[in-house]
Amino acid sequence: MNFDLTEDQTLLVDTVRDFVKKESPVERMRKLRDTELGWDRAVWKKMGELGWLGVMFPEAVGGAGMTFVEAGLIVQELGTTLVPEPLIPLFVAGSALAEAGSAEQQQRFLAPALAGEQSLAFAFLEEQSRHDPHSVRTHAHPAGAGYRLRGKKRWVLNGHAADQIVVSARSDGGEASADGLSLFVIDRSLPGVRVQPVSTMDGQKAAMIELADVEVGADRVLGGVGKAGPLLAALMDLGAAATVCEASGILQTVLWMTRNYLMERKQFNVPIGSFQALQHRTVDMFVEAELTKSVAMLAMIKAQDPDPNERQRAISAAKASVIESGAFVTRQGIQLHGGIGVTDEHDVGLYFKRMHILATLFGDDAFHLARYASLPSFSANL
Amino acid sequence: MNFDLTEDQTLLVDTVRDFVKKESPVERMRKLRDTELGWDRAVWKKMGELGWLGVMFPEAVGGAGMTFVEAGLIVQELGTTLVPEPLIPLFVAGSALAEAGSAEQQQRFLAPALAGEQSLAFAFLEEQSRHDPHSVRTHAHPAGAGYRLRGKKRWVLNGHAADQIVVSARSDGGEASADGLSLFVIDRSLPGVRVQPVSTMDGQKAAMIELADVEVGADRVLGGVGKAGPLLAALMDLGAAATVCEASGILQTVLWMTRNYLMERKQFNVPIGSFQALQHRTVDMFVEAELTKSVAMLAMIKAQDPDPNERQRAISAAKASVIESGAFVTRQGIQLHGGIGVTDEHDVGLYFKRMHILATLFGDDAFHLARYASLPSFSANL
Amino acid sequence: MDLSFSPEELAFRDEVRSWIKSALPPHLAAKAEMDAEFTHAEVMEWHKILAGKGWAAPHWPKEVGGAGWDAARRFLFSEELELAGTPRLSPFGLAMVGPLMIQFGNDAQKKRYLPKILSGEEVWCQGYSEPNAGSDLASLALRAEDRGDHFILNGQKTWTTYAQYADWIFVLARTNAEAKKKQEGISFILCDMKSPGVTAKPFLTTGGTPAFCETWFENVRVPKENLVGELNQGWTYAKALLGHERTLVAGIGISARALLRAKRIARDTLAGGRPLLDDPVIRTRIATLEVRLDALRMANYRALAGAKLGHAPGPESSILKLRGTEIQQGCMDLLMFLMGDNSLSWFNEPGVVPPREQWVAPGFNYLRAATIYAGSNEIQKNIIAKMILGLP
Amino acid sequence: MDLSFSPEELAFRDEVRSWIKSALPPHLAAKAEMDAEFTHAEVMEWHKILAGKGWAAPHWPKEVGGAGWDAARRFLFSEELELAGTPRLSPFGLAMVGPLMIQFGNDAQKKRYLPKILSGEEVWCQGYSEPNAGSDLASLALRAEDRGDHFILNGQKTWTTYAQYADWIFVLARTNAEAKKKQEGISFILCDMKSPGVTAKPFLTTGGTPAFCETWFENVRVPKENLVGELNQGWTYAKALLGHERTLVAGIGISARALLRAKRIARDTLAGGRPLLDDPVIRTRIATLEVRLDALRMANYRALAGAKLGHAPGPESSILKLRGTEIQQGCMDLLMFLMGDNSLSWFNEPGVVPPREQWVAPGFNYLRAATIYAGSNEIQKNIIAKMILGLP
Repeated sequence: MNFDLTEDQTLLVDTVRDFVKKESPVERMRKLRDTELGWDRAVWKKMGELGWLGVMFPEAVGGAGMTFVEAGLIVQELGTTLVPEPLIPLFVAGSALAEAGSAEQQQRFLAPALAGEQSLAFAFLEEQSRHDPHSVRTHAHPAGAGYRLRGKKRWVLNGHAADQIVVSARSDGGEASADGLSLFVIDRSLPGVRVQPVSTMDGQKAAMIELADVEVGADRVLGGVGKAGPLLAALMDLGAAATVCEASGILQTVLWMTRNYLMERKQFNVPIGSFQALQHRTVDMFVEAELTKSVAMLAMIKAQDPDPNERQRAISAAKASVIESGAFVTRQGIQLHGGIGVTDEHDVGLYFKRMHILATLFGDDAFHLARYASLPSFSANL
Repeated sequence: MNFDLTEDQTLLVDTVRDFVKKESPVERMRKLRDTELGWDRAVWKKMGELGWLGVMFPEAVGGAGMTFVEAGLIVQELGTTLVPEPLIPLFVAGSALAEAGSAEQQQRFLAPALAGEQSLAFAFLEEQSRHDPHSVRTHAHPAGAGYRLRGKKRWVLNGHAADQIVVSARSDGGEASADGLSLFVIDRSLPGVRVQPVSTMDGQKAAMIELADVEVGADRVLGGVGKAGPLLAALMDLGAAATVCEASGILQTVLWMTRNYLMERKQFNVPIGSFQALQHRTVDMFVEAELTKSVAMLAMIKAQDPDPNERQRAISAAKASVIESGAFVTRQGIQLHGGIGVTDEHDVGLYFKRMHILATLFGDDAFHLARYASLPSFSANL
Repeated sequence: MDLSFSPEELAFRDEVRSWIKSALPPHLAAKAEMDAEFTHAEVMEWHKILAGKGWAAPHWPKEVGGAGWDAARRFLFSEELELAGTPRLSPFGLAMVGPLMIQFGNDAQKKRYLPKILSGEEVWCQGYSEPNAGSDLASLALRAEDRGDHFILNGQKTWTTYAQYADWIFVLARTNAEAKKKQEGISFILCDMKSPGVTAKPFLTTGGTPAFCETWFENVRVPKENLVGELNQGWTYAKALLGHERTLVAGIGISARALLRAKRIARDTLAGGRPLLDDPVIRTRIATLEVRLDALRMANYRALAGAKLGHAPGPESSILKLRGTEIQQGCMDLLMFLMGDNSLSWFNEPGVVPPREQWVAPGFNYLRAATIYAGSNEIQKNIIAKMILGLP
Repeated sequence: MDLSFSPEELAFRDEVRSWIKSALPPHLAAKAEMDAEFTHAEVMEWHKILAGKGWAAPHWPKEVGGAGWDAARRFLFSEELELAGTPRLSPFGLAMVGPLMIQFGNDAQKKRYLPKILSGEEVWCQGYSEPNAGSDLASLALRAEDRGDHFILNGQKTWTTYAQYADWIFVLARTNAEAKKKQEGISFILCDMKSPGVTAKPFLTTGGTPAFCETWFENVRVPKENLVGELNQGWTYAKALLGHERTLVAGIGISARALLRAKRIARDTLAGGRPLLDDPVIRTRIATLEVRLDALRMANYRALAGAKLGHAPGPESSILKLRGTEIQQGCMDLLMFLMGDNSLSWFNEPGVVPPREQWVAPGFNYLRAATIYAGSNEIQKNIIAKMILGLP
């Protein structure tokens, strides 16, 4: 058992920290949130060059051959200043390609993204799905040598900009069945792909995507047709793990931002941080932020665990835990800032918003607690 | 709308307050909790003479002809010093007699209790019932001119001492059906009635009662055979309302006991009540205790409402509310007392224990929240 | 003890309910149905409709245009408004400076200002908080120098809600910097927003709409007749008003409406083919909050019944702000939770999420302020600890 | 980053597990199964069995009888003990005065006391708290007057756990009443409980069993050689020990065992004909607590991994006491809830409630102390606020 970072990991974290400090303070995100893209292609390219985008992917496709631990560390640090580039969609959609794609598909769809030349998105949510990655109505009918896709995907992160979109579709099985699901790589320029950009509360962008009889070749199916059920579950966990890591960065920031404000803000002629009730509240925030650091490590380590029970138990625990901690820390962060905390000009509200997005993405607390309680581990040793 | 007490009610409350102060400080309960009976027949007799026991029952049977509001006010005041006499079992079992019993049955079974000469118990819980008054396995077979009862009742408050016990039994219908239920009045001396006294956490006593083919005459059936379902539900609410009222008395006492301790206890050369974190915690206790006062009034007013939805909505809200408030106030009461709060010699622990008993009796929070959400009112106006 | 309303009170409620139904213009009713945020113009439109009926300030004495209702009717009236989701009128004239003027103002002031507050012809805003005087309001720094027949105001106010639309502002200003206690050198002054030297600049809140301003005063000349009550007694007047605010912000009707909306969303949202409202875990979440609201409603009834009989508001009313704002926030949390992925949305065009869900996220953000404004909940707890519990 | 144990560590765990299975006497195993409270005699019986195996004080250095294990093995060992529900050994000798003596005592003291602590031949208790020195421990009043070759102790200690069974007590005593800071006049002294003038009187806790004593000292003569370390430095030594206590009281294994018990009760209890464990609301309640425990276990692993590599325990370890005790109490609440009506029970004869439920209510009461003892959680928060967050 060992939670110390390796030399490579330490170097990586230091580089990312340096970047957020010097090149991507929250101010950058503030400027970008009003733009159509919401992020910066030049920065994306740089992230590709620095090897961050490919960090968890095989060297053969231009990655660094490391694991999700390193990806999680990057996301955690980027969370500290709300860096808006779409790494989470990349890591999730990219993992679909890395896990199920052929070498050719990886070179074609993944390599340009890892280099920072293109970006990806992962379209799995539908109107009825309520966090369940197996609840898919979008249909894939065999058509000629390929397939015809029909359906509507919602809340596709980076769907407004992604060059390639990994989409789930059903060729068989009932609405919520894990069987009969497949993953396709869709080019946004294919006929029938209708992308409606939407704004998300955190100042980022996503898309509602309608697939109106989109014809795709067999070369755009990832892995075997109808076999993507387990992979979809794994991608969901990977995404959830990434949100936990980013939340950890957020909570640390909000904790210390609040603590600093308490030292600085004077009322009744003393720093308000000298009031015991506020001190204890800040300690409660500290406890939650520390626990979140811990569950972020849990998420990093277990996100790619091959044993589904082991993976789902850890990820659901981490996600449910961080949702509770995140709600508390960001709410109290605002409360302890008082009036200034609810102004758009202060950063703490931006963290609050992003935390809600992270809490909701890839499963809320009700979803993860229910899943946790349905795993074999929950009923083991009775 | 008016929550001021009438002159009669004010007088009643004053009398009870005077009694608990002068004749029944917590010390009396402490002495009684180690005795076999757990309460005092002489005090009971006096309560009968003062008209408290009969307060909510018709004048014809020796009562005062008032309502549950007055009963609730008495119970609330008695809660302030943990008075151990079995008023709640009397009010519940007595209501069964008052609602469904004939004039003859009321004279025979209820009148002596209201006079303080006998005491009553209400036996409705069974191993499988989990707060549901309609979950009854105890069976009533017609036998000669009467019935033969067979089954086991658990946690019968005052069952160790009651002269007459109101028992639910089933002659028809499935285990949890509201149909086919009847109420019988059992004399503890009847052949086949086996009473095992048990201790409850609050220092009181109850009984496990086995009915091994107990033969009872038709004169011991309350109302029509198989028709007691709605009455059982109403009795459950009455009992729940009484627990809410008693809890309100407890919470007020614990709040002010704790506040006084904070003024008195010095550490670091100042009263610990000068520490803001403890002040705010005490304010949180105050808020819960005040809300409990409010829901106790709600319970008093609605306990006998003839509209089942209206009654159940109010009682379940009050009970769920008081369970949350009571847990908080009594736990923080102990916490703020520090070490002394977990000694048996300090009173705060006794209130904590009694609060748990009250929380559990006549339905816990899960039961009442589920019931609340299943009522027509919950889905109205959608 | 009696929880029921009298037949007359119930008839009154029915009258109010049906009047609202007929009087609320369709375009406002449509926004109410989806709990959208109303614009200032819409609020004033509704204000004028209420004023036309004589119901803009029912809590005022009859002789200055009030309705002469008792507390129960006032409660029923405001609950009906809240349940119908009508625009909330700006409280600064009707609920704050108006009552203060009625109690402490002179006849000339009452004659000059009250009718136009009532009619909505003049809009007011409040100048209390300053950048360095929030919880510690009495340390405010806006100076009002005595220049014989007028004051000269210099300084800055913040959180001046809707100052950009206001005709008048009432401020707490320092008129005696030498006073022993800082509370004793403060006066209550009315200032025309059109006076030279007054600048109001709106800023955004996290809710995404510009409700608040910063307001600067640079050598603003204010005639002495604009002083309310006595010089240096402003703090006393302002404090007298704070009690009223507590009951204003409980928002029982608002939360009740939010819970109704929550259930409607839960009924209309399917998961695994079943409405969320059928899921026992979700039912329990909703019921938990609704039960808390039931308890608070009873506390509000108690405060009201006391007021009706002429009692001073007792300690039970002090919890209304604390718990009421927590429940309001809890309702927003619940709504966002029920919306699931749709709670990601932010100011998108209609159709992205159902109408009922469209304004939840801004409210979720905006209502974080509920536990901060009108005396933060921490300040409320300080007050209860000292005033009610008598802690040192 | 690595969360797994090495094959050697896992083999070690298996060894411990099977040894416990074989070494725990059946009558203790039966009590463990139902989580009954063990008597002092039973605790000492198990102490001697562990001592026979050389496992009574694995955290001590090897040269004084420790096992020489690293932190991971110590964690695995104690988790196995907790999961098996074995009697918890008295910490006062093994975890408190022993390590303190090893660090600050002289050779004669080590030789005289340590072997008998290890073997269980001498039982220790702790004399820190006094009736007027709880959270403000440094204000303690027990006097130790210097009489040349001995001290004379006068005063009172309280919360002296199991003093009625103890052979020795270690006390913090005031040896310099004139010291500028009250912390500077305190010494750490060992006292034979059989000394004339020592009286220990047990009192009941709300849990219903007599675990604690009040202990009086009336002109008790203690030889100077019983002073540990230097005169007036006792506070420093005691503080050095407090950090250790934090990790002792997290009780991860205890809570894990309680959750297992909760699920077993939920599986065996039917409501409406179905096991409670199948009820989604109840599953959610259990899972909520288990997830909190998972998070704390990770925090504990982190503290442990740090310790393993020789780091000082970082800030992450300070949360173990705070959250660990909250979770322990949450487990008791959950157990009582699941028991339903059976949670009314109190020290009845066997058969009234199932064996597994019999000892829940005393624990429910007793564990209210968990957030109070070993430095109340409020004191812990004060410390974190100052030491970690640097708040004024």
